[in-house]
Amino acid sequence: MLAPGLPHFLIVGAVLFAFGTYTVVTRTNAVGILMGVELILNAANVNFVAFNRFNPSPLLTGQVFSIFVIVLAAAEAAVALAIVLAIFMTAKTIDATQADTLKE
Amino acid sequence: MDHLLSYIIFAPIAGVIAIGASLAVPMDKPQRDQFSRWVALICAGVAFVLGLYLWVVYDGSTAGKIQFIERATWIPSLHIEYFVGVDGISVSMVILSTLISFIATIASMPWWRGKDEHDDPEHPHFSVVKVPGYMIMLLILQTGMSGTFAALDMFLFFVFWEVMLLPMYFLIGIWGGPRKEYAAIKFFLYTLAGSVLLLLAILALYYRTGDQALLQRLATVNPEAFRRLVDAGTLAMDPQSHAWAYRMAEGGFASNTFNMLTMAKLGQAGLFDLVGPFLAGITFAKLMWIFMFIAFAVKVPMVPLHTWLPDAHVEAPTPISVILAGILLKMGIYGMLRMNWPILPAATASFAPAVSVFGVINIVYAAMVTLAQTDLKKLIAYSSVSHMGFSLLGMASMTESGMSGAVLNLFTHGIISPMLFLIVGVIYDRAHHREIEGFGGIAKVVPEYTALMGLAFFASLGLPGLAGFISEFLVLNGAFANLPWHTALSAVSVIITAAYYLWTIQRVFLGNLNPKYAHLPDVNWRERLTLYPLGALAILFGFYPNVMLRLINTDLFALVRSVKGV
Amino acid sequence: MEILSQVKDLVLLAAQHGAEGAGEALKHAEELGPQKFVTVGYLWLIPFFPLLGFATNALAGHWIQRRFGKKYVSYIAVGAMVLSFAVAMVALIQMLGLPPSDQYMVNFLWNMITAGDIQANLSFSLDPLSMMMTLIITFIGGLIHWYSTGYMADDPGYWRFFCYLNLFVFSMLMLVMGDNFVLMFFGWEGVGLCSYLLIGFWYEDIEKAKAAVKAFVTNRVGDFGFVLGLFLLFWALGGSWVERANVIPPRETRWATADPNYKPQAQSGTFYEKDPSLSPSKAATTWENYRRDPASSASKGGIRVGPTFTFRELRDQLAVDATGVRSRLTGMTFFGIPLLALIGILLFVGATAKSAQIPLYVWLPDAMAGPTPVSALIHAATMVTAGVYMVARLNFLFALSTAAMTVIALTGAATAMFAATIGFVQNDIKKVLAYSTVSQLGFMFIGVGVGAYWAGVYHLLTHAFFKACLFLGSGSVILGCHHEQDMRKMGGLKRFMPLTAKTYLYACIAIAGFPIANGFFSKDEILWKAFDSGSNMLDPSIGKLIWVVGWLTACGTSFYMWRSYYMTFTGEYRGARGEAHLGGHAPLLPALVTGSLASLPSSSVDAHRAPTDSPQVRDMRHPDSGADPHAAGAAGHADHPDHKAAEGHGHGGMPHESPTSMTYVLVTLAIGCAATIVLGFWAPLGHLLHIDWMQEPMLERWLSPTFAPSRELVESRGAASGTFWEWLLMFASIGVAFAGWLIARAFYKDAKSTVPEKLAAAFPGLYRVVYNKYYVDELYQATVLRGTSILAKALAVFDNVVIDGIVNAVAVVGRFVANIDGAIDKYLVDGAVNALAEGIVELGGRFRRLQTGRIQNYLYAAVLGALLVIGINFLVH
Amino acid sequence: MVVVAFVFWIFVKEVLPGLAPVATQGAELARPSDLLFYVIAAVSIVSGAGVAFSRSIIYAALSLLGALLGIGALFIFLSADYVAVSQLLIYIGGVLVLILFAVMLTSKIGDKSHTNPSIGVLPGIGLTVALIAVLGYVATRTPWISNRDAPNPAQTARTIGDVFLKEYLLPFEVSSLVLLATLIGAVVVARKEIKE
Repeated sequence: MLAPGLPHFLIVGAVLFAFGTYTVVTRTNAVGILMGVELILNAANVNFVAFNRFNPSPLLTGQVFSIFVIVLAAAEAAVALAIVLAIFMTAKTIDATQADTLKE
Repeated sequence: MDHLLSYIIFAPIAGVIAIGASLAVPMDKPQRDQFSRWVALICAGVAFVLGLYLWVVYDGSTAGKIQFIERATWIPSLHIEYFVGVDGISVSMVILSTLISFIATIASMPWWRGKDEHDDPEHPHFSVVKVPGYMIMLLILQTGMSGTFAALDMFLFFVFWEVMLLPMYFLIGIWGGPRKEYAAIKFFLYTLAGSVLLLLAILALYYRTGDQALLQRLATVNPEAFRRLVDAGTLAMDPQSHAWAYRMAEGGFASNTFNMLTMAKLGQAGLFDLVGPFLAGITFAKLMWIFMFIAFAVKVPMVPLHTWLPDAHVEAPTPISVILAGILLKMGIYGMLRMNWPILPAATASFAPAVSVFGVINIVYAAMVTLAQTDLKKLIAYSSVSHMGFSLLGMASMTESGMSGAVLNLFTHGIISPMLFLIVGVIYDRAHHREIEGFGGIAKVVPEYTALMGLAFFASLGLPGLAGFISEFLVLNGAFANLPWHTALSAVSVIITAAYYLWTIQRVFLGNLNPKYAHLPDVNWRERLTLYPLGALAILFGFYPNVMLRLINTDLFALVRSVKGV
Repeated sequence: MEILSQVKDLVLLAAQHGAEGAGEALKHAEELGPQKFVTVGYLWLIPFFPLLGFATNALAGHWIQRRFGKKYVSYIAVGAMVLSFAVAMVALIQMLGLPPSDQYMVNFLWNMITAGDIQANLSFSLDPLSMMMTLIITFIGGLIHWYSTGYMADDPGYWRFFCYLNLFVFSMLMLVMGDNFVLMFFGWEGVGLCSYLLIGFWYEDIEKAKAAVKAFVTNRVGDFGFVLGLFLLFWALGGSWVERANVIPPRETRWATADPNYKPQAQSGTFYEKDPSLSPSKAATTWENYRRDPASSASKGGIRVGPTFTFRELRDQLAVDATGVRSRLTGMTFFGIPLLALIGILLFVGATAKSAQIPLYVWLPDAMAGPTPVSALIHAATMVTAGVYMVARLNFLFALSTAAMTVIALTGAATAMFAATIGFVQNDIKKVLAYSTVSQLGFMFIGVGVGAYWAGVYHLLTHAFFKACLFLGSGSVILGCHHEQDMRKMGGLKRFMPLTAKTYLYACIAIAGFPIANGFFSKDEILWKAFDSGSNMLDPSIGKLIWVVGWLTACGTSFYMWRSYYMTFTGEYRGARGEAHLGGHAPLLPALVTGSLASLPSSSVDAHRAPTDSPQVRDMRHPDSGADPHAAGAAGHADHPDHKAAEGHGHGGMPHESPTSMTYVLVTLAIGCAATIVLGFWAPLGHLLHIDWMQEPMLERWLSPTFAPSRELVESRGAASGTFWEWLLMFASIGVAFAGWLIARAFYKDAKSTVPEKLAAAFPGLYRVVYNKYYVDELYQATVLRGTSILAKALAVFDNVVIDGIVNAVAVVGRFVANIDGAIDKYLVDGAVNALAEGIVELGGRFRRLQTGRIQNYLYAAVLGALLVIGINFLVH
Repeated sequence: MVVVAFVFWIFVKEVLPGLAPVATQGAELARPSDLLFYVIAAVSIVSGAGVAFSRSIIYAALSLLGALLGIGALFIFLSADYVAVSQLLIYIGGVLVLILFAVMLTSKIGDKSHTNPSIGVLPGIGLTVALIAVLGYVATRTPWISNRDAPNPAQTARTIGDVFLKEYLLPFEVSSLVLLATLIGAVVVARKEIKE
């Protein structure tokens, strides 16, 4: 077996990121898209923390960043879901492909 | 004043900020216009005074010593530095650019007595249209110019080069004449095409400097040159990566470098010639040389890449023509002198004959074309092309007198051609046309103007005792050592030049007075302010060119020797 | 006048000094060392004063003229001339004090150009030759300034005229005093500029303007050759060429590493100090020594071998055999052509333009469009002799190549003959003088061509006097006849302007070659030396041929000059009396004269408004000649279009003598014509009479230091024909002078004879061709000028259509490609998207109306872009 | 399943060669902790795949939970305990609950077939493949400056607290502002709609 080095974590991050992207790209369900976004952000977090681990900085920059990311993700999720709800109230659907009132 | 150069470069930017800020302040239009004019004047003046101070404190005695160096890492990941400094060659150019910028700024002021000269409502004088924008562009342009001459980091050079390009585009395209869009776009595309090649060459060279295998080849092929590089501290072993690297500003190590001086040392050690054949037998060095040369040749401009110049000049407002002819054209030759010649000396040696041929074509062909022009500005534009050909010829001759003639030509032509364009501007402001045949006999009504134009014309046709002669003489003399036939052919232009200038004087000033211009007003004070200093300089450098030569030659000859040493 | 007497004293003084000097000069000639010289500090003043006058009048002249009146302008100008003449006198006196071998004064001001091998200083030098030239320029120039104060008095451009004149004198002094080629070239083109400005002085007349342009451009053609010869000489002297017999380096080494073998030493003060340890034997640094250690030679005050522009260094290198430069140059060829011959001929091309020789003489006759004093000063006395001066100055160079000498001499002879024939039939008095000038210049070139440098220079001197006198006389005539230049409308002027007539007569005698005036001695010396030139020419017979041509030309000269004299001054006045009636003064002329003198202040032009204390103004006020309709005309002539006459002289009425400011000058010059005989008095007579200072002509002795380097070379090649021939030829030339006089007398005296008309009628074709100057101008017009302009137009079209066309074509192609892009975008990409939409439609009816989600597309774009960047980055690294 | 197999194939094809140097240098027997890493990595990746590919939104949400948990565990592996904890609290405690709520509120539970439709599958997969390929290549082939036995930072929580109040004070405050804005914004948006 292999001792986990930086590349391993990066690969995990990469794969998760890819899945997140796939989700965002393919889903039509707004909530699903939201999940994909969460996944992407987490993938990024993994990289942050991994880098911070394998060449450490006294300020733990990587971790701090990941925390900021988490905070922002939470905020984003809250707002997004609120919007989703709002849309659902009006359009009776949460299909992102239908919420195109802005288009017309 | 250990940041003198930065002050000179960025003094105009202060003006830009001030004018920009004033846009936020509620003012009525004339007030704001006046404000921006004065800000521009003051900034340009400050830059000019600093330039003079630079001239005073510059120590011309030592050869090959860069002075007023300012060096700081700018973009560490690419080893790009903010690296400025001047040697004898660039200091003259910096001084010239500050001077010409100042004069151009003065020429942008709408100071004239009464309405007599600008009574054309449907074509308002450029100096009263969108003044703040104009001044901002002008100031940015000035920064770009001084920066280009002072930059010693290739990337910085390129940035300033581009910074110069955009304001020029707007200045021609917004404040220009009837066909301004065409001219501006033509200018822009021409120069941009050149810049792309330049950027390619710069990046390619940059990556080569970090090519460890190449450095090893050099160490084996030419060990003592390599040792000299190491002894000089140009190359050093990076203790961490155990690779050859270059010291950065803060003492760190850089795997690659944009530093022109380092590159010149490497090039003269023959590093870039070791890169194998690139495509179809053309070596890497030669290809890069061609790329850079085209980029600079567009600016020179070299026939057949010159056709943007007449259009740009004809459409541009007077001060912009002044800057265009006075400084921008010089950057072509300056760039070659900074990059092609020192960095790729072997390629230069193999291309010099071609360059000399192009120089002769420039000189004679452009002179002949000038002979047939009917528009005053076109005439002077083409004559500029012809005169810049002398610089090409001198550069190609690679003799000391030829080279110093070529560089001096930058300076003298940088004094004379602005004067010519200013003079044409004077008549255009009054008559609203530039057709040579349209005048006639006006010497009677505008004697002072006639005298000034005569001075400028004779200076430009190389009358001994005026600036133009010295540089042409040096170039021809130097070129004759290697290229007697080229020189003989070029010397024919001495006759043609005299012919077209005198013919122009005859058609515009002599003969019976064209009654349309019986009440043409003579030169006013703004124009005196711009014309007399240039005329005085033309005479000064005619009788005492050593003022400049002493500055230029020490470093130039060092360069010539090191380039020939290949 | 007192100035003149001073000159005479000094000349006599010079004679005695020369007498001692001659021996030394000869000794000096045997083992010729580097030119010794003394440094002086004041030579710069000589050109400086005219420059100052020019600057003052150029900047403030207009204002001065308006504010204070014209005479102050002339004070400035003439004052400048007087001052510089005084300084020249001081220099002369100091030079007389020096032993001949030291007669070389240098005044170093500053180092003008230092670039590689080039060293050009702003430094003036005077040796006997340039001393003589300086005196001629300042003296005759001063006189002509004085003359002009009268001649130009009511020209509105008075100040302009004097500022040009001063500038001209400055340039001319630069030409003769500059101690290197660069300064000489400054003057060389400077005088060209001034001649341009002065020919086009009355620029409202487009013809005059065109003449000016013609003059300048023609001179530029000459300069082209001059400059090339200069470069050839420069690089042949050293630098990278010295090692090669064929001077052009092989192709591959041109840009190669080899530094020039010669690096000039830094210009140091000591370089200009006189080195007492200087003796020919040890100072001379041979080329080999030089190559061994370059530094030593200059430091030892020896001869710097290598490329140089400085005449003195050039002379040393070429004259001192020890340097080996001479032999090296002799061996060199330039693409097969002997180098020295090529250099000489190229330099001479410059001379042909400046000194109006075939084929570039065409500008000089047109140059008569300028005011007459200008014709006298520039186009007769000084500027046009610059070429002769240049050849004499470089005698050590020209003497080395008999080919160049032959070309010069033959060109001179041809021009002399050619111009003389044209002169036979001209009717414009100034045109006659112009062609006579061309012809006389030809004589000078014969002189310097056959190696009789001093003779050529002596003819330059005498010509300066008598031709200036003739021109000013013609000016006086033209003025007197109210701007009539056609001799057919003159005649009988002897009565109206006796002083002018007398001086003109004497000048005629001088130029025609009667042994009672200076012209004879110089011309005869030239002809004799030509006859005696021997193998200085490529073939000894050429010398004889040249003598024959010159001899016939002398006859012609005598003929056309006497013709002009008789047509102008003898017989009945054929001039435009009618104008008097137009003016309406003629009947009551005497009354008007008396009345006018009373009413002068009111009826005078602005020159009279000046206070009356200046000499020329006094002349205006109290004309010496009795019946003087000045003021009468002053009332009537104001409306004349281009009227450039002297103080308020009238239109109508008979011709009249000119004011004394002009006639005095004429007299002075005439006396000069007589006085300068002393300088070149005929040597054989001296032998005969055993007068020791006549053994060798004074001027030859005086100039011997300058011509020492070429002396023995030329003499060794000469064909000592002996005294008998000399006497014979002298009588021959006196004979032709008389012959020409008698013919002219028979034809034109008192305009009685009808032979000329008959002759013209007899050979109409010949007459027309000669009268139209052999159609040379037309030839040039048809070939060179039209060719050039056609080529220029063609190239301009090429530039506009082809080159710019290519650029625009590229633009068009670009736009076309852009359109194709647009099409692809429209049909392919959108098509794909639509296809996707179809797929969606199949997926679910709900999505029928819709496109695929926008967010997704953006994300695609973003991610793909990121991938691209990463990919590129990795490929690059 | 096909897709998973494809991804695995990509993994083998693109990433393992990159791992080869790692393998050679660290050829010693793996410690149990290493084994655990692979397990957790597998868990998070597989559940990530679930998020991506599951047809039911509910399952997607649940597998997202798994993924988040796995990532949290990875954080612990990376000795970022504080981050791991906040991950658990914020995501699993907050975000996920929110999401579930949203799911409940919006979609009719029961027919899972249409709850989580997906379009443009093929291009999406292509994109994913490309991403994994390139990123994997980058991750393995880049000479990262990494020393695997760097000292574990002691008491991360304290350090982070410090830097929050020292170096990163400004972003910290800003983020708090952001949160406040979010709070208000969310309330406003949702509430207005509900009222109608």
